[in-house]
Amino acid sequence: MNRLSTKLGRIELANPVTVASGTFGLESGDWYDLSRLGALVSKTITLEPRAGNQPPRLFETSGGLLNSIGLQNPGLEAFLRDELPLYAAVGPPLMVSFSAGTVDEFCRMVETMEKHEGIAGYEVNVSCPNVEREGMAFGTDAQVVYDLTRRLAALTQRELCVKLTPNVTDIVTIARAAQEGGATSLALINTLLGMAIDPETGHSRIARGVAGYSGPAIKPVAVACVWRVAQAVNIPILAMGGIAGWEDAVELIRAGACAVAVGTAAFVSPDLPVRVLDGLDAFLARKELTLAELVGTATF
Amino acid sequence: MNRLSTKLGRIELANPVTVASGTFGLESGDWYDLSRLGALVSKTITLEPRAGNQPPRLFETSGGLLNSIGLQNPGLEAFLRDELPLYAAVGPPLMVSFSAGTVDEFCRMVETMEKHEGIAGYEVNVSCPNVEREGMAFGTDAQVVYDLTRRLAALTQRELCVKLTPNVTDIVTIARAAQEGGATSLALINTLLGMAIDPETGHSRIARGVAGYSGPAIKPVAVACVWRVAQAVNIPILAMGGIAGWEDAVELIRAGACAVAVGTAAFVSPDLPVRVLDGLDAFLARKELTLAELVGTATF
Amino acid sequence: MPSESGYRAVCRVVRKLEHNEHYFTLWLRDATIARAVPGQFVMLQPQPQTDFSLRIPLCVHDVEDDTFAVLVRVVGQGTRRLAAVRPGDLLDVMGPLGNGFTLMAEGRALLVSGGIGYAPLRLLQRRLRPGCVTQWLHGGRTAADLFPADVLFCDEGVAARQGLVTDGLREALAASGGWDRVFACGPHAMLAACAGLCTEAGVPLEVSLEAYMACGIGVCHGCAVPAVTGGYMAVCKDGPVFNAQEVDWNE
Amino acid sequence: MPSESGYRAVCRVVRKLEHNEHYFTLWLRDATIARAVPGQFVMLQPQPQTDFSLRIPLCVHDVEDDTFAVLVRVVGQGTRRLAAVRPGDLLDVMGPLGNGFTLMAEGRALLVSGGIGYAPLRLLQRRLRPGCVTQWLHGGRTAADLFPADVLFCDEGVAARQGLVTDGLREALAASGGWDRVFACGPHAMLAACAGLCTEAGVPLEVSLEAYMACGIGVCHGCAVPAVTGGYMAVCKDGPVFNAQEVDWNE
Ligand SMILES: Cc1cc2nc3c(=O)[nH]c(=O)nc-3n(C[C@H](O)[C@H](O)[C@H](O)COP(=O)(O)OP(=O)(O)OC[C@H]3O[C@@H](n4cnc5c(N)ncnc54)[C@H](O)[C@@H]3O)c2cc1C
Ligand SMILES: Cc1cc2nc3c(=O)[nH]c(=O)nc-3n(C[C@H](O)[C@H](O)[C@H](O)COP(=O)(O)OP(=O)(O)OC[C@H]3O[C@@H](n4cnc5c(N)ncnc54)[C@H](O)[C@@H]3O)c2cc1C
Ligand SMILES: Cc1cc2nc3c(=O)[nH]c(=O)nc-3n(C[C@H](O)[C@H](O)[C@H](O)COP(=O)(O)O)c2cc1C
Ligand SMILES: Cc1cc2nc3c(=O)[nH]c(=O)nc-3n(C[C@H](O)[C@H](O)[C@H](O)COP(=O)(O)O)c2cc1C
Ligand code: FES
Ligand code: FES
Repeated sequence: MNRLSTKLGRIELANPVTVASGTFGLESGDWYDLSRLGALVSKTITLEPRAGNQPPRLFETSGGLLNSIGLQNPGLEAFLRDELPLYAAVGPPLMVSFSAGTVDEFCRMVETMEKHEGIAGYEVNVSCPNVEREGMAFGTDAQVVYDLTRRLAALTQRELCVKLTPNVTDIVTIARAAQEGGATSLALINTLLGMAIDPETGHSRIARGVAGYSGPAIKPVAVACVWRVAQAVNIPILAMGGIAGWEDAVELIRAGACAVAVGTAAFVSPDLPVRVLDGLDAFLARKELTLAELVGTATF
Repeated sequence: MNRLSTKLGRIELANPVTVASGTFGLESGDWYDLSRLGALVSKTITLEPRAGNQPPRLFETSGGLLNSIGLQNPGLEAFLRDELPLYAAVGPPLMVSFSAGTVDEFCRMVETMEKHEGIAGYEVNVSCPNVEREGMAFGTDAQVVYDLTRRLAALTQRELCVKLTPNVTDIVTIARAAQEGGATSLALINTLLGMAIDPETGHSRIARGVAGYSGPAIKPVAVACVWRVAQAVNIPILAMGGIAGWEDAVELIRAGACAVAVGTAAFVSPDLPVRVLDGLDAFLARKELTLAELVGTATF
Repeated sequence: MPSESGYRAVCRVVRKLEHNEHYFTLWLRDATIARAVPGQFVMLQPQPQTDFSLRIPLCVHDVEDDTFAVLVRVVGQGTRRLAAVRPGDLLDVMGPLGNGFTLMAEGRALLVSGGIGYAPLRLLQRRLRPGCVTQWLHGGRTAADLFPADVLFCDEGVAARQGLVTDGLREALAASGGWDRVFACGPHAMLAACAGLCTEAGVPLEVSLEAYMACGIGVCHGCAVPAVTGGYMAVCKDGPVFNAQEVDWNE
Repeated sequence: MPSESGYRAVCRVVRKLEHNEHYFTLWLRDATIARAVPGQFVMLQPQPQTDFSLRIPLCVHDVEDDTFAVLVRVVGQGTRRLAAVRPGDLLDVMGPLGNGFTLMAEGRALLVSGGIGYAPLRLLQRRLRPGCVTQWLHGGRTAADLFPADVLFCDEGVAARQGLVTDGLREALAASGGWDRVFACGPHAMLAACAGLCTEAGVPLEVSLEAYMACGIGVCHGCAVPAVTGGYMAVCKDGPVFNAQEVDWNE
């Protein structure tokens, strides 16, 4: 499977397929051999444990899913103690997704994680719409993203991937800021802002109101973001947003991604990541291309 | 049908249902009695005729539609001469949607239109890429929106509705700027940015690459935008984005809209606007509510 | 309880019973899933799937040899699509998932269901029977919501008593003889009422809860239910059966 | 030509012919649409529609009394869904839409089709026949793309000549006797080649074009095709039949 190998910044991946943070991760091991993935990505971890948002937290819409999990997680300490060893046992490089409320807290988390083996890189989640920071994600301000990335870059030699939100006027500006700050790769996209109301009762379908919107319905937005960012930066892109089959992965790779993550659609088919991988492999074989040759080949 | 009457800023509408600019308009008259609509909205008109973008201009995705029409239109003069009389003959108040590349050009268009009867108001389309802002839409900059709206408000006593793009970091800021500038209502949302690539060939499905994304897939985004803006402004909202049935209209009205426009889904069912209207009427009758009582009733 | 984590099978529909326009039962063949214990559920997806939609969580309603049944109430697009399934069709099923009810070896068990809450109690009743005395109270909003039970509650029809099933529960708890345990499934408000009554009466209550689900296996944290101890439990993984005292009914 | 603007009907499928796994013909009943002239098309939607998808534009392939036929090539989700339709099913149809081919009363007409481009020429050939001499050249990439015509072109199978249908057109135009008009439908590259050959030979060419469509009636400006005079024409309203000289083949 040499044709599938790829590089995400500082780390070499045997293949470009991974799982989107917060969706199926380690648990997918019940359905397929997890070691086949190119990389693993953890759920987003915060310094302290978080109970998450009030339910209902999920609602399905036509072609998509609204979620308002609110970063429920056991906190960094428990993660490092209980989950990290499980990831390490699987094999593929692990990217730990993490988030915080302040730049200092982001830094403290990296300092702690640097002391642990078994972490290949960080996915800096500056794009979660479900935690309060005056209603706005960290990742909507280019200056903040630049400052944060620069601080974090000084703390690690590991892969530093910044995960961007599409809920901005110009994702390219934010992407450039992350690159200039020292990000060695970018992940996009996190969820769109969405909402649904029960017409009959008027109740918001999600307790908190506005939620994160994912799934096949957001794929065109993801493709546009990846394409625009790929034109503007020279660090690799890990793409996600609506992948439901290998064709979607090809689309995002042609748009400029070096690796792809499967999220929402894996809830329906837990083995989707390996089916995407196998489909992509067969496609490359048929086209007599390597993955690297496919990256960014979209034309007009 | 008294329970359906509503107000869009300075104009009274017999009911809240209209058509989204650039989709089925006058031509729908072949399928139902156009005079049943609460208002009419023209395609976006520019000062000079525009040939539109190179084809292909359309692509269907799961639950949505990508379009890149490029504001093809006959220009203001031809519109006023050939189309305005047709609209006037129908009955419901006409909102003329128009766009321009500079603030001055916007103003000149209003000055010209002010000299013509049969126009109840303007839908200012600031959500198209333009020349003054290096390809970014006017509607992405609050200051620009404020200045433009203020200039236009000084020129007319007609309804001044500003149509906003969802492709911004914070639509609330833009909405407030329009209100402060003197907009008497807001229309939202215009299309999201989206793109699709043929996995097999790598060709962009749309000749120009990034396109406008509409249809049921964007409804959750529209509901979120309407809800957030409705919390922040006190001028009425005309909502659109993915309406495919009367339930969707109820959802947007509960989120805070006083009127709704049917767009993409009418391509499948040209009579959808009147079906939405009838469904909404039956709903209000069953709930023993007036439209005004339904507006903004979403709860958590 | 069989922990069939990661089990997923394409199952054939061997029988379909249409009870009325709102309810139907599907019998599916799969020996592994048919080993489910009362209270467990499956995540089911009509095959082939043309457009994206989540799996539908459904309780295991009954089992017979290598087949299992789901009792479905048609409420929206997914269940409507499922209603079109015909014997011979194939469905993609994950399961059995979640925990199960406490299987008492002996004693007196009261079963209380409302509407589609009937579904999981069927298998429970069958499994309890050998050593237990059971009574099953079932309530429905309309006559269409009624299924065979010991006492029915409904404001419609002649076969049922007027009133709510919780009225029946109150009476049963007050009557002499006493109950060792109550098992309940139904709308959230009904379960909250049951919890109040059982606490008062000092009888242990196990409830089967519903929540909107995406993964069904404890991954997405979507199916949260508030715990009395603070924080949330996952209906799919920590449940769907809970001791009523674990649940914060006030949130 | 009948301008049935605004006509829309729910039509019953009266017959279905499956030619091979890629092509099938549906016969539908509607007296108004059956008055279509050669070259017109319909916008068709499978009923009932569960999720959003645009209508499918299809040429009127043939008519018979109060029924009309569409010949469909399965290429994607919409046509695949249509392939599942059975006689007796209902389809929501808008049409007939667009203009039609010039119906010559007499003379020599050459019909040239590639693949699914066969569809609109069937009705044309039938309507031209009484007074005209016609010859129909049809090409296909594979044997599955072949349908009855006077001369077939294909690199597969024994019934057909090797090579492209445009090779046949070149020969036919060069042969003595001459042609009064050529009618062509097929892939864009084939039509562009036809346009070149006919211009050279000085024979008028009418082409039936395809474009991605949303409305089908000239509203959305989606189906643009570049005009030699600059700007764009709407395939649905200004066409789908165009004089080849109107079209800018270079863009
Ligand atoms: C553990 C568990 C066991 C269940 N057992 C049964 C059963 O045995 N029989 C039965 O008929 N139903 C059962 N349900 C409920 C059933 O899953 C929902 O009715 C079904 O998913 C609705 O799908 P829909 O697309 O038809 O409805 P939708 O149109 O999506 O929604 C209709 C209603 O159902 C609710 N709903 C939708 N999706 C879900 C979901 N994934 N989980 C929970 N609620 C949802 C919505 O909030 C809404 O009120 C169970 C649910 C859970 C969580
Ligand atoms: C005026 C006209 C007449 C036509 N007549 C026939 C006919 O008689 N028989 C027939 O089989 N086909 C005909 N077509 C083509 C047919 O409409 C498309 O093949 C069909 O819409 C594809 O739908 P799909 O969902 O199966 O494919 P998709 O999965 O959507 O796409 C498959 C391919 O078809 C193209 N396509 C998709 N939608 C359209 C559309 N709305 N318009 C044009 N191209 C599209 C796409 O670019 C893609 O290359 C005609 C098209 C037009 C415009
Ligand atoms: C239930 C759920 C939980 C998620 N949790 C996280 C998270 O913890 N951290 C994060 O960065 N993204 C999270 N996401 C976003 C996904 O990682 C992904 O960016 C997004 O869903 C788009 O991809 P998809 O359409 O394939 O799901 C979550 C998405 C879902 C649906
Ligand atoms: C083909 C097409 C053309 C459009 N043209 C315009 C336009 O000229 N001016 C405008 O303001 N919006 C235009 N729109 C956007 C719609 O008016 C509407 O805001 C958007 O499509 C969301 O609504 P919908 O999902 O119901 O279509 C167009 C949309 C489509 C699909
Ligand atoms: S449904 Fe995902 S955690 Fe329960
Ligand atoms: S399809 Fe809309 S103009 Fe032709």
